[in-house]
Amino acid sequence: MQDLKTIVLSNQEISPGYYRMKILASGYSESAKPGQFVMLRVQRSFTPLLRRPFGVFQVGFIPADCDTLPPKEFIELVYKVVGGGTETMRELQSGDAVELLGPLGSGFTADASIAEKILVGGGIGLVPLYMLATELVKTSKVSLFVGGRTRDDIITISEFERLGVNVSVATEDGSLGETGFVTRLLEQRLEEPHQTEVFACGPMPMLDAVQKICATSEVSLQVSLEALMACGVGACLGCVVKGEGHTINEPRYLCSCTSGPVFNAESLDWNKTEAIKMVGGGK
Amino acid sequence: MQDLKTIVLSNQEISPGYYRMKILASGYSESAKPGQFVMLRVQRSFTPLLRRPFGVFQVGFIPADCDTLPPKEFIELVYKVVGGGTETMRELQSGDAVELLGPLGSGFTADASIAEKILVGGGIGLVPLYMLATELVKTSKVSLFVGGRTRDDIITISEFERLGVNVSVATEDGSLGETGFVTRLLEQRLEEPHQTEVFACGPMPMLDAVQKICATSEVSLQVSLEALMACGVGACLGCVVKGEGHTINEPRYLCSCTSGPVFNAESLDWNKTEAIKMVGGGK
Amino acid sequence: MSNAVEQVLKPKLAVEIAGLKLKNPIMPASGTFGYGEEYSPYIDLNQLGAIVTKGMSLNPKAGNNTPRICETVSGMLNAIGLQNVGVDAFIKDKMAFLSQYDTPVIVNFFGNTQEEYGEVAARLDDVPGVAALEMNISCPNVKHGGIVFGTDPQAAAAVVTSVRKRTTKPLIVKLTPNVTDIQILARATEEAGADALSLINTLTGMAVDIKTRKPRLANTIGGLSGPAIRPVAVRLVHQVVQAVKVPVIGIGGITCAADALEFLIVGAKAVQVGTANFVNPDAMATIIADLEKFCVEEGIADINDLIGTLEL
Amino acid sequence: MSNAVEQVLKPKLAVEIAGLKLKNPIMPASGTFGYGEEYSPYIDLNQLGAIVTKGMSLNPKAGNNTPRICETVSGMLNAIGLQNVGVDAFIKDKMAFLSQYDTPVIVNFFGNTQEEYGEVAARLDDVPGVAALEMNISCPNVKHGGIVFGTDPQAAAAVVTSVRKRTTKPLIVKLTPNVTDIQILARATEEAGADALSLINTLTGMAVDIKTRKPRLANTIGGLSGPAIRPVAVRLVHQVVQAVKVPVIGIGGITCAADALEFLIVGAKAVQVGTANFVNPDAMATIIADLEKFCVEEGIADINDLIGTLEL
Ligand SMILES: Cc1cc2nc3c(=O)[nH]c(=O)nc-3n(C[C@H](O)[C@H](O)[C@H](O)COP(=O)(O)OP(=O)(O)OC[C@H]3O[C@@H](n4cnc5c(N)ncnc54)[C@H](O)[C@@H]3O)c2cc1C
Ligand SMILES: Cc1cc2nc3c(=O)[nH]c(=O)nc-3n(C[C@H](O)[C@H](O)[C@H](O)COP(=O)(O)OP(=O)(O)OC[C@H]3O[C@@H](n4cnc5c(N)ncnc54)[C@H](O)[C@@H]3O)c2cc1C
Ligand SMILES: Cc1cc2nc3c(=O)[nH]c(=O)nc-3n(C[C@H](O)[C@H](O)[C@H](O)COP(=O)(O)O)c2cc1C
Ligand SMILES: Cc1cc2nc3c(=O)[nH]c(=O)nc-3n(C[C@H](O)[C@H](O)[C@H](O)COP(=O)(O)O)c2cc1C
Ligand code: FES
Ligand code: FES
Repeated sequence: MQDLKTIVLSNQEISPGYYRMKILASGYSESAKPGQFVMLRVQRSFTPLLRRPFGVFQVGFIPADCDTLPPKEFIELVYKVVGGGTETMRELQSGDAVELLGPLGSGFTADASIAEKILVGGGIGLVPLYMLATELVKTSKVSLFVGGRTRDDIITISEFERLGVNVSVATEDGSLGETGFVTRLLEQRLEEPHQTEVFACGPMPMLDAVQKICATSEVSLQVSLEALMACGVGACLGCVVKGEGHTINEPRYLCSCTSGPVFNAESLDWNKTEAIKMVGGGK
Repeated sequence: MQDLKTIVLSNQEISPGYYRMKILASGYSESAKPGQFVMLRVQRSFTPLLRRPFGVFQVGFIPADCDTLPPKEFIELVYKVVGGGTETMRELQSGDAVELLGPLGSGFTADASIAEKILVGGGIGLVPLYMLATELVKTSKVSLFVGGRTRDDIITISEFERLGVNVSVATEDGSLGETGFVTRLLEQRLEEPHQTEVFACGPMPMLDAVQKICATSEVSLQVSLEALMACGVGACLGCVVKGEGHTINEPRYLCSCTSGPVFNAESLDWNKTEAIKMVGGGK
Repeated sequence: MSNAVEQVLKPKLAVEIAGLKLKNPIMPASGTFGYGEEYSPYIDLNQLGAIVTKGMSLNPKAGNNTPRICETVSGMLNAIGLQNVGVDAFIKDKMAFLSQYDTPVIVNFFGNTQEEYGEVAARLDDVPGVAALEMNISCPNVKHGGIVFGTDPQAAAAVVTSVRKRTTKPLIVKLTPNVTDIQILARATEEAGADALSLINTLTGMAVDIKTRKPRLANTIGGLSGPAIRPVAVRLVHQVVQAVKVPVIGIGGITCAADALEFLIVGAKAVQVGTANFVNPDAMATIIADLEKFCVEEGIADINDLIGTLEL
Repeated sequence: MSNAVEQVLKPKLAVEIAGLKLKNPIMPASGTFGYGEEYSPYIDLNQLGAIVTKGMSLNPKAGNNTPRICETVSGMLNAIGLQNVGVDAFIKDKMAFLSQYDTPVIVNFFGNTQEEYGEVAARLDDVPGVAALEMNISCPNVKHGGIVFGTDPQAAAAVVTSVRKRTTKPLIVKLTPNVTDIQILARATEEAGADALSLINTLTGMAVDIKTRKPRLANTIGGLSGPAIRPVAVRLVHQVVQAVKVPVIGIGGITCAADALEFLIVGAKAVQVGTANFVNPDAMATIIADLEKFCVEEGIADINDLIGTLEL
């Protein structure tokens, strides 16, 4: 964990609205684990004010400019432009300054005794699964089910294929792969019981469905959640999610930046609880 | 007067911390008068929030990319980097979007019956005098007295010389021209009475001294003032300066964006009046 | 069916406030749009829901010493000191220009005593072309130790009551945000006869030049406006809407249609755009166009169907 | 002579507040620095003037429903709901870590009733390593209709008086900015026994998601912090400094040394850095270094010579 004042190495559009950004990041190739994230500061002014959380897509080395120097370590992010922060990011160019706090959070933990692994990714939720896949393919058979609205939302899958991951695609408009939700693919695969382990990241409705399917099939599931974050280090308590056993009267919150963003599905509360309102804006 | 959504044509450092910026500005070659200014918006976010006022250095035409098209009109600004807004400006490149409100304010008005004109500029205060000089040299003998802290603060004087203006320089550290204040040069010139007209722009202490000298010599003086401005069009009343006859009990304020920024020296109050404080932040 | 499609293509933006019919809910905030004329080269005043003038007093006011403004992070401080030409000169010199437009003119005004407030209102009462009055109660009451009218429920009610007696025009009371409980003030002024409430006026603030160690404003303290204050304004408008029956006009840090929509959704019937006019002289025109687009996208045929639809 | 040069080269930054000796006037604001531990990988806690903890209550608090935070223009809203481990767990689990450092620990705390406030203070009273208490009075008094203690001079004075009886530690009372007249509150709490005052807590604000038409916070309203609020904070600190004799700690939107200096110049003896920690985990280290540089540049040998030197 460190706060690096560093620079962008490259920043490229890979699909309409989706970008890959390489950032010089010494230490990351050793320290970053699959499922971890960084808090990125993209400009000096206060708009946007807060850092933005991004999953680690991969870490690696690029050759140095000169043979006698060690290669440079980088971290790669893949992001979707959705608002002010990511709009600013899209404009960054090689050499621009950024600040990188990380690597942060829990990572995925694979059970070595299970030979088959299934990854389920929705849209930009694919990101943390790539670094996980690079690890898993070393010892296991890995499948990826990936979904999105249209084919533009299906990104980096050739990268997964190059690792030897078996990729199946579903799009809501049928422009690539099966038509429909990615969860259909998972459901089909888990129809006949077999020993496997599922790792999922994507929008909440997708995770809800994945959780139901895995619970029914009694398959172990780890999910990576996206929560609003201010600090990323457990200080603000802004990023909590509801933990298993949460009720209105006895709320149980887990910090998603320190206990997460990857959680075992059983440690979370999957019921839709009603919002409670307090008078006064207590902190 | 128009609010142009336009682009930067070029932006170059001309001396440490001083820049020249050309902006595509159709209509300006006809509409802009010497001494007028523009309100420039340099970025989409709210830091900085307000537009920044800049004097018009010159207007002109550049050849179009294609012979059959009309040449492009531009406006040129010269600015000094002093804070957040000008820091942002320095980073603008050819093609970047800016918004340009103007041309605004009163201009200088030369008395055709007076054959000799004296311009007095302090530092960045030189800017509005250049466009004035381009007009004055057509009919008069024009001298420029220019001052600054060091020689780095003496900018664009070769441009004035190219117009045929007689340039005398004073720097406080003696690194260029005479050592001392520019007002010494004016004082010397006005020692023996002769018919002339003075146009001055620069920091307040300089203008104070120029006013005293001109008043003593009974020479007519126009000054261009720098006031804090929010709107530039007479709506906010933030930019007022004290008018002739101003007292604490009967304050007289003049809007420097509409009645100015160029004023006849006699229409201003040159006494240092005490600040009055009110309870409550009345608007 | 074709009718429904047409409605969606051209949503209805008109709103009504205290009998005043506005083409749309967008108008300038007092003191940020001069007397209208200043911005007429940049924006078509006929487009606006209403025009709100700089605040008028009984006698002309020269305003405060300088510096009067200073920029802060995403905001600005001002202590203009309510400089204005005085109500009589306004009627004589400024109304003719404003009357050319097919847009209701709302005259903002203030006084230093209860009597002054009443007198200004009376002088505006029979002026043709004045559609409504907006009463700025964020001024110190010089007869009562300088306590700001709008921070004291009794004083606020009293001054509104006395103005109410002297005008037949719709009376909008503009509240200050610098109070502990805005709902008490809102109810007090409603009961005293306000036909509508507008808020917020500026938050009191201050900035210091660390080199000279002087306040950045000659007046030491001033009013904070701009995007920085919007969350405070939205909260106060939300609270006032819940406390009163009269229509509420939302003000504070509005720069774009999305900002305006926050206020409309919490229940403001219209909004005023202030500091943003300085940044973008055509801000209000853009907001009106984008409000229309938003309604089309969201299938809202009439903006009134959106007002007050906050889901709690 | 050589001595004078040395002094200028290494200006004295130490300040004293209610008997508490601080290495420098910079400390975190409660709730933005966790229990200290969270930021210890990024900033040397020994550098700080003090460490201020998250607010403690008698019993552990789970906090509010989500979403709890949202970003606004140059600011953020939060409605964390005062989530904390409870005072006993704090003493048991968190103090050992904090006691390693040579930096005074200020424990922020709150209650829902006067009794709770007193009880928390009492439990902290004999804890070694706790240098002072900071009492957050921006909480609703559940026994009195939920009115926020800190907005009512009587309630504020009463709760401070009762806490004062139960602690021998220096007592800092943290004021809310959401009041009409901060000077009344400041004097009331000073008279009730506060050894120092800190301000501001967050401004109450709200933001709306215009697509879902829901508040952006589950709690509807929350506290606005960050650079956006600084002018309001500077004004309030200025007013409080003029109203009381006890030392004042300035808080609100501080991101850099220049921001901190505004508060020191108006008379704050120290400052707290809140939201800026989220943006820059080493913000306070940079501020301390830059404060020192500023003193050197301005020829200030002792920061105390700068405090309260506002020129009016
Ligand atoms: C642990 C974690 C990992 C993430 N990894 C990635 C990734 O690899 N690639 C990617 O494109 N996105 C990722 N996200 C989401 C990403 O953080 C948001 O898309 C981004 O912050 C949006 O910022 P904005 O200013 O463009 O959007 P705005 O909508 O303007 O943001 C406004 C505020 O909402 C927050 N916000 C908006 N959307 C989200 C979201 N989905 N999750 C969390 N906060 C949000 C922002 O941080 C900001 O505070 C991740 C989020 C988390 C929590
Ligand atoms: C009519 C007019 C013409 C001007 N012409 C030029 C010019 O040709 N070249 C040039 O370099 N500068 C010129 N200035 C000054 C220029 O506007 C300021 O230097 C600039 O606004 C500073 O902005 P900043 O954000 O970099 O500085 P900051 O100090 O961060 O600005 C903070 C605030 O102070 C205001 N401000 C700061 N300094 C000045 C100043 N000297 N005058 C007015 N407002 C100020 C800014 O507008 C802003 O609101 C002119 C000013 C006026 C009023
Ligand atoms: C320069 C300036 C002058 C103002 N003058 C007045 C005034 O005369 N009367 C009034 O009621 N409000 C006045 N206001 C307050 C605005 O009308 C508005 O309430 C406030 O600025 C908040 O809106 P904003 O954030 O959109 O600017 C003034 C504001 C500014 C910035
Ligand atoms: C996420 C968050 C949590 C906070 N929690 C507390 C708290 O527990 N007790 C308290 O007295 N103030 C709390 N505050 C208020 C801060 O201590 C501080 O007064 C306020 O944020 C203004 O300072 P800033 O603008 O520097 O953030 C909290 C603020 C934030 C942003
Ligand atoms: S983001 Fe601050 S505690 Fe998780
Ligand atoms: S700058 Fe607004 S009136 Fe002159």
